[in-house]
Amino acid sequence: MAEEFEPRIVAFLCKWCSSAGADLAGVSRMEYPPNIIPIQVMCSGSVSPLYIFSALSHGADGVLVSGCHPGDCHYIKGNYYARRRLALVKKLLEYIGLEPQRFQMSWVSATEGIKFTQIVKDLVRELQPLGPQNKLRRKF
Amino acid sequence: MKRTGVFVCHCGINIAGTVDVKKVAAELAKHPGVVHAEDYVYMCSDPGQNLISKAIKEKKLDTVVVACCSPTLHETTFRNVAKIAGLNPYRCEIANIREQCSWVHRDRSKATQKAISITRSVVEKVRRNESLEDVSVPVTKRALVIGGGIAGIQASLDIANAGFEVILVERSPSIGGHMSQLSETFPTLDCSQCILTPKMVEVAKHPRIKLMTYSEVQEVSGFVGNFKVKILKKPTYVDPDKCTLCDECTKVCPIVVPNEFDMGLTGRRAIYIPFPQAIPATYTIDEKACPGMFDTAIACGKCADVCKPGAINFDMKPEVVEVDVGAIVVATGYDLYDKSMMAEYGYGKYPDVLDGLQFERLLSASGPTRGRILRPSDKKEPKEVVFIQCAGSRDPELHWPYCSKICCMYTAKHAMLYKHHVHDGQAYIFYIDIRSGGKNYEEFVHRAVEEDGVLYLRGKVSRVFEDNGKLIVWGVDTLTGKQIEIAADMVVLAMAIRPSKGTEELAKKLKIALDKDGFLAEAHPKLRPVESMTSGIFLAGAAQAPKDIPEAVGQASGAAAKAVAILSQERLFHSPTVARVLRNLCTGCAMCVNVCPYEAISLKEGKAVVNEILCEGCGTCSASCLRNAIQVKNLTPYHIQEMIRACLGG
Amino acid sequence: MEKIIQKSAFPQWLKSLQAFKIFLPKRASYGWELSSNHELQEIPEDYTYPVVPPKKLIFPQEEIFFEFEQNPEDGIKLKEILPEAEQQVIFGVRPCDGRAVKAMDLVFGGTYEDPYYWRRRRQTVLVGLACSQPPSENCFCLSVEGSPSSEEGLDILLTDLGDRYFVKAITEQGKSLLSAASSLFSEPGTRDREAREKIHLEAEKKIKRHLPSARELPERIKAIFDSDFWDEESLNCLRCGICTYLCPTCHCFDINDETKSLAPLKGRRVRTWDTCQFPDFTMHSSGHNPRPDRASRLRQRLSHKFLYFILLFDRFQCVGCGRCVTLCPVGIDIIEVLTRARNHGA
Amino acid sequence: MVSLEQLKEEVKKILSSGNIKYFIGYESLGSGWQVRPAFMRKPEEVDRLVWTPACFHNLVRFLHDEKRRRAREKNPDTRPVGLLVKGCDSRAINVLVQEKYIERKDVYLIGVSCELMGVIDEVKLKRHLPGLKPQKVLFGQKETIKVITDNDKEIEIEASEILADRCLECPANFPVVADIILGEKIKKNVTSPYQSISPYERMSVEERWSFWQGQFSRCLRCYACRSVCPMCYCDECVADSIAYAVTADTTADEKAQKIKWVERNPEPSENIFYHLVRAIHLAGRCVDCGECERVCPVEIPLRLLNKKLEKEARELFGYEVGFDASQPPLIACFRDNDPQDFIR
Repeated sequence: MAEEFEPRIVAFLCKWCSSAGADLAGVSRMEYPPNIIPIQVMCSGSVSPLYIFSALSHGADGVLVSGCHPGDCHYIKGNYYARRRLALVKKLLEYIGLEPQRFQMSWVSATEGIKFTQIVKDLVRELQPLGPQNKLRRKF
Repeated sequence: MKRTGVFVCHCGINIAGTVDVKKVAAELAKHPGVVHAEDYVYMCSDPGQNLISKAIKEKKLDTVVVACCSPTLHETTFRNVAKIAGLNPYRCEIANIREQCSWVHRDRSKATQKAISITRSVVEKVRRNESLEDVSVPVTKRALVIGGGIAGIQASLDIANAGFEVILVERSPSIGGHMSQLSETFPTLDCSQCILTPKMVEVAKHPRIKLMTYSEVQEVSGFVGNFKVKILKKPTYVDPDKCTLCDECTKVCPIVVPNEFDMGLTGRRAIYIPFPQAIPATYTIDEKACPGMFDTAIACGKCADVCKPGAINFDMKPEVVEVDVGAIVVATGYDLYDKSMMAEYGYGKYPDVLDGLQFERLLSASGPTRGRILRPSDKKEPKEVVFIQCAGSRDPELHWPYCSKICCMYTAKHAMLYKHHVHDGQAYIFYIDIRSGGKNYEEFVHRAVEEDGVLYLRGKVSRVFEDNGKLIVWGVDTLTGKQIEIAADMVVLAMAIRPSKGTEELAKKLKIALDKDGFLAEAHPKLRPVESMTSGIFLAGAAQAPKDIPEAVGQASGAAAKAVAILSQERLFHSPTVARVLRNLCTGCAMCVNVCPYEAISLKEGKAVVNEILCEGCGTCSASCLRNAIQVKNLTPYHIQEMIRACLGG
Repeated sequence: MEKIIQKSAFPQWLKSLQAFKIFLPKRASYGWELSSNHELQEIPEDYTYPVVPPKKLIFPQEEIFFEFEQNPEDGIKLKEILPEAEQQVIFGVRPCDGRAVKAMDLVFGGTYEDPYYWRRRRQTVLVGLACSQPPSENCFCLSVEGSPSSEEGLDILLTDLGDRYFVKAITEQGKSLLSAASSLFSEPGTRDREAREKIHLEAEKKIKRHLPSARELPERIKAIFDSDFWDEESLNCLRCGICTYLCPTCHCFDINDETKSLAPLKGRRVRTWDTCQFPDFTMHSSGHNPRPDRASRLRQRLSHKFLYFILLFDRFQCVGCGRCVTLCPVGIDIIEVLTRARNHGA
Repeated sequence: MVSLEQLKEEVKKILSSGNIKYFIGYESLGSGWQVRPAFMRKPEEVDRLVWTPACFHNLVRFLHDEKRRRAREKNPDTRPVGLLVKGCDSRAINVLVQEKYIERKDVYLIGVSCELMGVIDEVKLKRHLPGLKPQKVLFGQKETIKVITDNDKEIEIEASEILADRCLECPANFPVVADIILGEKIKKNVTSPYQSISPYERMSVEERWSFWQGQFSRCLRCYACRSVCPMCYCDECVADSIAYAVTADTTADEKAQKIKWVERNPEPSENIFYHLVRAIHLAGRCVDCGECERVCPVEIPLRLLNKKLEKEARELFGYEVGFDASQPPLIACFRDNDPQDFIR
């Protein structure tokens, strides 16, 4: 049953905002589903499209890339490059027929623990009805 | 095959309460290449640290993963442990199973599974880490302070007194900033200029401070310890050494323009000295105003005629000075939010609607009215004055969402001083809340209410309009819910504090970030409040957020201390996790050169080359490279790929 | 054994072969393919030959050798994966492709028998279809000792006589395929035999392209081995894999370990097609590449087909199907190149 | 109308001047209608030169080989290489210059205007002449293509009937960079530049998936698409499973750390990964010369992928490929107001 399906989500969190935001969620003892596995990167701008394809091909049911809000990037403009690059990735994935919910992006600042919590909840809620991601997943 | 050790921390019950730490250790023990895995109640405690170093030595570990709290907390701790035990610190990594796992989940088995995945992926990462040595650079033992307000002055003095050269750059002809415009300062009511001018003089006289007024930072390159700064010296057309301050020139100058020092309440000549105690004490010709300057049709030159010492020199040219500094303090201060944005309060339409700084000038003994409170319109003494707080602040819909912080206090001060001048007058203050956190602040507000009978009305003013000579103020008292209408003689708006004009351009030159409201962004809201995100550049005063004088001064000293901490080093060390180019893959397409925020990458012989000192290791270059030819050490695509596989169990 | 089967009876013949997985020509967006789709009941009139030759049904592009798994307790365990033994009949194999399979047998057989190859090969029955028209304008089978009606490598050869097929069972396997449904087959009359003869002869006449005295090539290639001839000829080459992947006789492969998980270490060893036309084919881990450029790779391809293979097996490793000529995106024409090679310096 | 004679003259001129190393054009392939790239060194070779609607090859791709050759040779001949370029090819030159793969001075470009024509699509041609074998395919009078068939019939076909999709959707029918340009610059108005992808955009996610899955599962990974692509000049593709761009200074670690993003087996997951990577790496770089699609032996409509990203780049970021060699590459720049409605 779709309700019981537990999607596995790989989240690339930038060190300075989103990972710190996730830490804040922890410090504030907020609760969110454990379906998300964080991978800390220095900046959302360092997330190559290959990482997203790779996560999907290795069986992630969803991928999240989260960085600092525009203007807040610790590295001044990394998130602007990420925004442009990953917009194309998203369009491409949808174009070949991957459900839009499978790959998402967010801006989460170091102070937005609540927002991070909410995003994870939403993601899981949206991915559950889709069931496992088998389109790009390796069969072997 | 690597020999990895995994150390799982209980953090008391913080982790162990939700995550089955024993299981995590047991599972990881099965992970190929993991030769040691144990759990302990507090890894960061001395015994915990000893466990780790003991294991490193006895089990000959070459890589270490500590599964515990966020790396922002104990990464340094454990990397030092590794270092002391003889491992390269970059062979130790942290798996965050507290903030991002145990604290945010309840289901024990799921949380445990997640903790295992996280730790596995970090094990796969650390196994691919290389031993790195920090990058070292020499330091230029000189500081640049941008902005000559109280914050800039304080920072300059502190750095100079610590024994280092300082270059203090100020855009306007004199240092002193807004503080020099104030009448008295809360909560002590001592005269602002009386406490400021001694510091200004100290700056002027200080052997190690080079003062550059009427100058602007044009270009900044380089990096912490080694900045190169181009400073544009605008021509004053007056030779300060010759000028005797006789003031003959202003008497003959035919041009009158609004006096920015008096916030436009008075006029000044095209040749002027901003205020009597200005530092440097000299005159300046405002080239935009002076007819003798560019429009040769009216070659005026009257000032030159009367200047006996011949200090006036129309041929002065702008000059660009290039300086090397090791640290930079940015103290560019604030401006008031443009009142014309507040049409609802009739600003611009009615001369008797003033902003805080204008009212300060009215109060100031050296001000246009010599300290008497008179309406600009008819020079009559106002009997009913309405003060409106949060004009433009705390108003996310129309203006700015943040609190400008100092308005509560200075409005109380204004009302109080008004009463001291006009005993039979009435002062009303419209407020949302009164924020008087600060030493003796609360008492100060009470004094205004109890001793001076200032009338506080909780609520917002909807509209101000004129009705036969009176300013009609419409508002609501949200406590009583009553509509209020006051026929006032004067209205004073506590306008929102904004970063001073040009802050954004400067931030771009310095490659430092702004926050969402346009103030300079600090590196960490709590733990690194005076550092910008670019190392070697520090923040002081209202440019970072609205502040009152004591805070600005405190932050300035903090920034100065940070700068001194750098200048007192012989060499600086810089994280070695920087980008590296795989030359055989690089085709020299320069995408990385284009995207690098720090201009750390250049092309040599058709291949990208990284300046390890400039590189901050953000990795934007690596994502832009179509061939993975540029990678950040210890976080290469190879690391990420293996982390992905490990955490997905694939 | 020679028989006649009416085309109308063809579907029943197929039905009688339920034990087998049956492949028949099917029109695909990009040309003809061999498909096991059950709807297929006949060999279409306008069928030429499949873009991807039948080799892929015997020598698939991906072959899993074994799976491995390591766990701390009992080290590494290996599990051999032999191809599931499924009997298959391939209809519409053109004589050239039949000869190609024969050539592959030589490669994967002999002193060492490749178990994976032979497991499939032995389960495969090749039902050839003689060419009454050359399937491509670049056919040149006659020049490489083949013919539009060659029987080599085939189990059965069909010849299209319009309303009926002339069926010649060549091997025992082939014969058994007929006996399964003997009632559908009748004895051929002389009329049928003549018709067949005629078609075979005319087909040969219709072949436009020729590579005269190909047997001289080994010597010529040796002679010009080090000349700049190959540089000139390879100027257009894109170093893609079309000519080799779609060649019915090319059989080079690569072997890779694909790890599935790291803890415990799990994975499999896989054989995939590879080609001498890819620069990494001969790449040494040292960084040295004995075939650094397109010239040496083109030379290798032709030498393998027209020199080494002859030395080894006394036959060409080219069956003249012309696919590489037709499909080369930049018009590298093996017939022209070899013709020039023969004349080069001579 | 491009005059072949004039074209030959120009090529002869530049070859005899000795100012170029060699010239790459087209010559007839055998006796048929098809053509192939032709390398010419001496003026007398120029008579082979042809210019027909079958000149679809993007000759810019051969600059990769030239660059590799130069890298190998001790003291290489660094004279420019002469090239015949159509509109799309010339934009490929711009991208290579933009990415510093070549310098403008490395090439001598003779541009030809496609005017209101372009190159044909072999499949459409065959479909148009059932049973007939074309012998020659030539530019006919205004917007027609003249086909001479094996039975010496001469057929005039409306160009739009058999032109390649990419030409029908191409607004830039004139070289944007060249040393000499032959043919007229005729303004061409393309009503629906993204016609070919719109049906797929209209599909539901699942429909799109089943379409692409069907296409990708056919892929043989012969890599003809990347081999023919003027932008795929990497010595080592991220899709390659072994490190072979290895030089003396390559460390053992670098070799060991070669990432297998894509396994070599042709299972759908790997094929899709390869094509995804290729598509995303061509975003803002593909000039829509359509060669990848043309050369694919199993006719996977690869152009639809690149065209989609071309469209997005234009619509989201106002980015046009290959018109300005001095602009920063698509993913190496940004605008503060780049759309972000997809970001939470």
